[in-house]
Amino acid sequence: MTQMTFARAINSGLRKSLENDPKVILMGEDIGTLGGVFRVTDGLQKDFGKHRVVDTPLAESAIMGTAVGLAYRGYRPVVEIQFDGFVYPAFDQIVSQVAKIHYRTQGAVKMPITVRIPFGGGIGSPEHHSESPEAYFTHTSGLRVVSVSNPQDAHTMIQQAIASDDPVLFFEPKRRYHDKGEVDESIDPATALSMEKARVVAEGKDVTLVAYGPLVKTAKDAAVAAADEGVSVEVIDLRSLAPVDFATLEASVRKTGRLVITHEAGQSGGLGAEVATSITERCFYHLEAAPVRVTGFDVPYPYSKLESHHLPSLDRILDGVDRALGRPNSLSGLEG
Amino acid sequence: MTQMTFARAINSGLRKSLENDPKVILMGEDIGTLGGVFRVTDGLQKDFGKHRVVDTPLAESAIMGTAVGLAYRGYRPVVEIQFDGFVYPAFDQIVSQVAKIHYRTQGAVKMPITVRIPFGGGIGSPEHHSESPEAYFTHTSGLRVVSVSNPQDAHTMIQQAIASDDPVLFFEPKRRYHDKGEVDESIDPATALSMEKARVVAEGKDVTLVAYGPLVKTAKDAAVAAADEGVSVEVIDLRSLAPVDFATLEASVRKTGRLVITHEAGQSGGLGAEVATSITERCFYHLEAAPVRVTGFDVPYPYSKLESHHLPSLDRILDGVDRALGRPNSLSGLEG
Amino acid sequence: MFTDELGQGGIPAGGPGDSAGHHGGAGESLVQLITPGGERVSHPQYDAWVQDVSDEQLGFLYEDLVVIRRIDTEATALQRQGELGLWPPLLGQEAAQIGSARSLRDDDFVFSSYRENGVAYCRGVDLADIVKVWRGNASAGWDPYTVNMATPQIIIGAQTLHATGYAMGIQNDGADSVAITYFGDGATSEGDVNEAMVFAASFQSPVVFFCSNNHWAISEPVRLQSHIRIADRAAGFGIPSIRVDGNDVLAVMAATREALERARHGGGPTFIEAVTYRMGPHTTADDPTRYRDANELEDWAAKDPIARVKGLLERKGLLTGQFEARVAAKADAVARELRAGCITMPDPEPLDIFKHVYSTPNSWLDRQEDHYSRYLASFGDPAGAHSEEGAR
Amino acid sequence: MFTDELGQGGIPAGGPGDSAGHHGGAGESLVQLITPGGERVSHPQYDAWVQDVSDEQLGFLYEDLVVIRRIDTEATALQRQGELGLWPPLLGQEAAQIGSARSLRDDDFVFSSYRENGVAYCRGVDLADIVKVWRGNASAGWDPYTVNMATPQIIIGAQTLHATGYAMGIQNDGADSVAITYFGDGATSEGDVNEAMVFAASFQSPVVFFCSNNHWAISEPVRLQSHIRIADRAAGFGIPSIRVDGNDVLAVMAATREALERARHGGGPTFIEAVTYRMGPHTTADDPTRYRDANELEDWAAKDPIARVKGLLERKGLLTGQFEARVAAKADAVARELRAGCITMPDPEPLDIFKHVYSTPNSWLDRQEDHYSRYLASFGDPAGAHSEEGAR
Ligand SMILES: Cc1ncc(C[n+]2csc(CCOP(=O)(O)OP(=O)(O)O)c2C)c(N)n1
Ligand SMILES: Cc1ncc(C[n+]2csc(CCOP(=O)(O)OP(=O)(O)O)c2C)c(N)n1
Ligand SMILES: [Mg+2]
Ligand SMILES: [Mg+2]
Repeated sequence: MTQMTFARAINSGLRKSLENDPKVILMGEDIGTLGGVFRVTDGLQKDFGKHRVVDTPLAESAIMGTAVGLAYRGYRPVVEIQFDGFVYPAFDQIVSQVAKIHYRTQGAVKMPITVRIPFGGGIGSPEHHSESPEAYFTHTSGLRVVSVSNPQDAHTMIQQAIASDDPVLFFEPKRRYHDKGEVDESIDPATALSMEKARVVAEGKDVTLVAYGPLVKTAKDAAVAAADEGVSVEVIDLRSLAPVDFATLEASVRKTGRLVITHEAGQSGGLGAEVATSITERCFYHLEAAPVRVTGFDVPYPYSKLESHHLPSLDRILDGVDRALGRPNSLSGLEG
Repeated sequence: MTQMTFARAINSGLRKSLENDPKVILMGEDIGTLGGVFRVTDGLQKDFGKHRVVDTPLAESAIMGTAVGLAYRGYRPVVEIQFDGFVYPAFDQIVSQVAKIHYRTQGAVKMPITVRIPFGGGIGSPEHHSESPEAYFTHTSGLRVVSVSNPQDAHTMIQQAIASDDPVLFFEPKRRYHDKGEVDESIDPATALSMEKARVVAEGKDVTLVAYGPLVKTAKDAAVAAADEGVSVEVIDLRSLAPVDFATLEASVRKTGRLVITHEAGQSGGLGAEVATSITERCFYHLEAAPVRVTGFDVPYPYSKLESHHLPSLDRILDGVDRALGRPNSLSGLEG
Repeated sequence: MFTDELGQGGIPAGGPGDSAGHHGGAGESLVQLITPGGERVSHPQYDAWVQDVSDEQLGFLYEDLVVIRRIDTEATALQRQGELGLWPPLLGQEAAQIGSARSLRDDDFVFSSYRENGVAYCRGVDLADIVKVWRGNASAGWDPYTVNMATPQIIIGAQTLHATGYAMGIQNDGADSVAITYFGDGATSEGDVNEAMVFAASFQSPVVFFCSNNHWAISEPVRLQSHIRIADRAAGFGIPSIRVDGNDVLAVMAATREALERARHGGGPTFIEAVTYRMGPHTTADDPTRYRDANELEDWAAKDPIARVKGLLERKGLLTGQFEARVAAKADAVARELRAGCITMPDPEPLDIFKHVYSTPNSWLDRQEDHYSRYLASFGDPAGAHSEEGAR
Repeated sequence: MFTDELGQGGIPAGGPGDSAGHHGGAGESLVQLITPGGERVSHPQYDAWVQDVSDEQLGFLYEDLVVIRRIDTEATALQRQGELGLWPPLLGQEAAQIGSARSLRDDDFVFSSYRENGVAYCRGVDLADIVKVWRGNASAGWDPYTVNMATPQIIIGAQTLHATGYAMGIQNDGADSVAITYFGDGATSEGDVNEAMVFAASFQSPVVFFCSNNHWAISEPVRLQSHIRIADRAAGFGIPSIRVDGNDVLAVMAATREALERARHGGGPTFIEAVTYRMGPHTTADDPTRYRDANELEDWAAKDPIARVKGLLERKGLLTGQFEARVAAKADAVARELRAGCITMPDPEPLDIFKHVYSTPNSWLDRQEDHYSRYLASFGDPAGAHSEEGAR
């Protein structure tokens, strides 16, 4: 067990993958000499060489498209997109190529590409640096999408993602990069909890609170605060966003009868809608109240002086918990 | 009133917009001399000139990005994306520019861009020609998204979309292009039903069936078939996909207590999830059963020999209606 | 007004492919080794690249040209008869496809567009597999690894990046094979194609950019994509280019061989513009009379890629009755095999729709498959279960 | 191995900006009118473009250079003091910005990246508005129509298409204004920039592509983007280009004026490569010592854009104490105004977050605004309502 930052934990996971499989190759802007703008790839080019850790020209579609070609050739490219808002130039290659080639070729050509995306807000950045685009990808068949919430998962799941024969979009909560946690680097990713499974991170019986990535910490804090008020919150870290591990969620909601889901992405069409709908489909008769969403607003990510309003805060989550429980809340008396 | 095809009805709407506003300008691949691969812009270049109806080089990002520049200059560009699957190279310009510039500039710069996208399947085409990418855009703040289901709406709503000061993604159900219907070209789009309103296209009392674009016809046919079995289905044509006119849906569901939503797009993260979740939030205590989704599968759009399985058919919709009503259905006995 | 015809500036708006070159690098004229009349003309630089092509091999090239034209004709017929949903004819572009594809080694890898079905034939793709995707029986016709050719790309230009990435992989492997990518004149406007050149140049990767300038992108003439010669684009990326008569199978072969050799020996990418003409419609769904002149067609008919090899064979006294019979028999056999393979192709099973989306089980999809199979089972006759009109 | 250093082919992997030009069009050397030592050297072609620049005007150009360096220094200081979240320094690129921006007419329209804050100054943007976005008080600092300059673009290269579209609009309006777009060396790798050149060339639109080659894209040297000179890219699209000493304000002015005149009179687009150097970090969040050599910095310090104008003024006897005092006073005043405007800027209201997403009411958003205002109202102290730690 070592104490390390979130960023370091990913770095160490990448290092292991580079060591264990000569076909693993890292590509992206500024990931080599600089070690990435968040230093997540720090030192890797030095240790593995310029042909394994590749600084590419500034063109996201090309980074993704050449990763496809490398995958054709048997490589396992790990692509870094520098910030969430810069994934869109690569959208066509992701949606029409990365996601579809295995299907297109009836399984002949595998696309074991991992796309690392530092995502989400809370770091006071200008436009395009704080987005949560995950729902675009969870709606794209052929992709797997995961998000990590703590250094240990970050370390293990990046290795699982790279080992996956399917393409994986790997969302890293950038505002947690400097958070520290215990990491056991000796854990074997092959036998660790699969990246497709959700995890109950706090047990509770009154309400199920679902979060992922940066908001797992906030959700856990909210559960502690709720306990002070006598409310028992079960917190689930989704980990896999596509597919969502509905079995784990369903078991929890059958117990609590109430569901709150939170994410930074805008509400309409966000992952919260899928979670709410699927859980309603699966356990309608166990639900005591409509699922509650506590999310970012349907606005472009705002400038930093306003971002604290956009981001689901501990208080907004608690207010959502109150709504789910029918306790007095900000919308009390509005509707039934 | 004139009898005309769906494609012709749009053509005639485009013509009116070109006539009424010299700032309207059409851009796209093959829309000029050829009149578009579906002939929707047939004759318009001849009548309005090459500077109003512009054949562009083959580059979707550039088409969208130059439309942004034209909007900056005071124009109202109407962009044709040749097929749904070719919108992704323009995704960055749509999501990071078209959708955000009004917000970015605090209202100083308007983006009255209409993006026409022939979408959906059922025409036996190869890959990338049958997609339903609407959910990517309904999740994108700053855009309005509409879809039309009949020639009259197509004629009126394309004019409303072009007149909108906000960007509008306009989804045309390509498999209905040859369907004919009565069109009253004298209807004033300014006073006609707003493109933001849903429309009840068949009244009923047992279940609310929500559809849009190509599936409105199928939904209406399903309602007729259900009536034979004594089930009264209220069919709602969404028309606006973002924002969804939930007031109209809510009123219907408060009456019927049951909701079925259908679309061709893949289920997970599709618009059906948003509709189901929002309606559950708004009228949980009026719902007799979980909302039911009848959608395409979570697969890349399949090759044509299999597309009839992918597309929600009359029978699959009826099966969904049975599920919503708790009548015997294909999943009977599976769960509660 | 920004119409494409009003360029009044320093750059003349020349006709397709005819505008003057301002910037060297692409050679001042088309590389040609066989004239339209069938005369072998010598070329100081490129003769050497085809001097080993024997009379017999010339005969085989001729056979290839005839065979792929026949494949094209047969597939067009199958489409007209309702056996294929769509077909993108390659009529007129045979020499560009044969000359380049026959220059490749087995371990080279091809990333093409939808139109290079003659290349697929050369790579050894089963005839029925060539049309499988156009019949709607699959999203793609073959396993790319069995023939070292990716299945046709429909997103314009996307494959050029795949080829570049594959070539980067070749470099990393220390191999001397080459990736070649085919694309059209229209494709050169797409960002992806330009980005591919950026990467190929930066990494000096062994990739050949083969642009079939057939003068049209559906209804759009090449001059809308570029006022200057397409081959000149490459120099701006630091990539050498060749502009070759795309209807001259020997010239295309010479150019491709040169590019391949350069790539094999660390010389990096090359851009080839093969100047040819799309004699047919864009696809069987297209009506080119709406946008192009019959005269243009006639001009190009006079430059037919097969006629000129036939002329050369004749001059050489190689066009014997026996030879012609052999070629005709081969073409007939191929057409028969194609047709038979097409119409006897087994239809997919309904649940195939769920296969291969992922390489390992996926809980979302597995549930949908389970539900759909229950749904299908709920019908007495599963065939009735998926018509738009319904079964009940 | 496909590292960027192993190009062994025909294309030499030269150092940044020094590789030999293979293809004409961009001029064989840098256009320079003032040497680093401050000597006015004559240029047969470009002298004419600046012959009207009087001594007084030269003084004003000097003042501009000094002022925007001061704006940059002050903004960097404000960032260090926590008043700005981030700042992208323009240190070293003053001449490229002043020389080009001072060549524009009011009715020309600018589409720039985040780094052209000196251009914004020239367009008349309020000083506080320049830093507003970097303080986090807005997504963009000003109304583009009041100064005919779009707000800074962060998505690399996206603005080049906006400029091209705007220029198409100018053409349609029959006007003689011009759109100019600024972007970096790194941006030239993006598809958008290349597609912008395709459209600009096809429609012969009045747009000037102004590439500030400052040798770095964050940590990536320009040679990773291109082995050959950036200016040479343009010829491949049929666009004339000029390669100019970007640290020479007169040379930049001459080149920009030429390009603008061409565009105004129907001559279509021009590509300008201004060869300069980013003397500071990429942004205040960057640490360039991790990736670049101190020597390189020293070399470029010797080519400082301000020092050479100062030298020229001195040679001309124009550098009087009075003049120097005026310039210093102006710079001081600007810095004071910038600082005051920055720190007294009013903070936005919470519900501003919902404003201007749409130009007309939107039912989804209106409901969210209603709910959030109820939420805020549910707190006694609304300020406590949005901390991550919570108020309860
Ligand atoms: C990204 C994208 N945009 C548009 C299309 C529609 N489309 C198919 S073929 C074609 C023209 C291609 O022209 P060219 O590149 O010259 O190739 P050719 O068909 O002549 O072989 C177009 C616009 C597409 N397939 N992909
Ligand atoms: C599409 C996109 N990808 C990546 C980034 C991150 N990024 C910001 S600036 C920059 C380097 C830009 O270099 P250059 O174009 O040379 O401009 P300079 O910063 O040197 O002025 C990068 C990679 C971005 N903003 N947008
Ligand atoms: Mg073509
Ligand atoms: Mg730079």
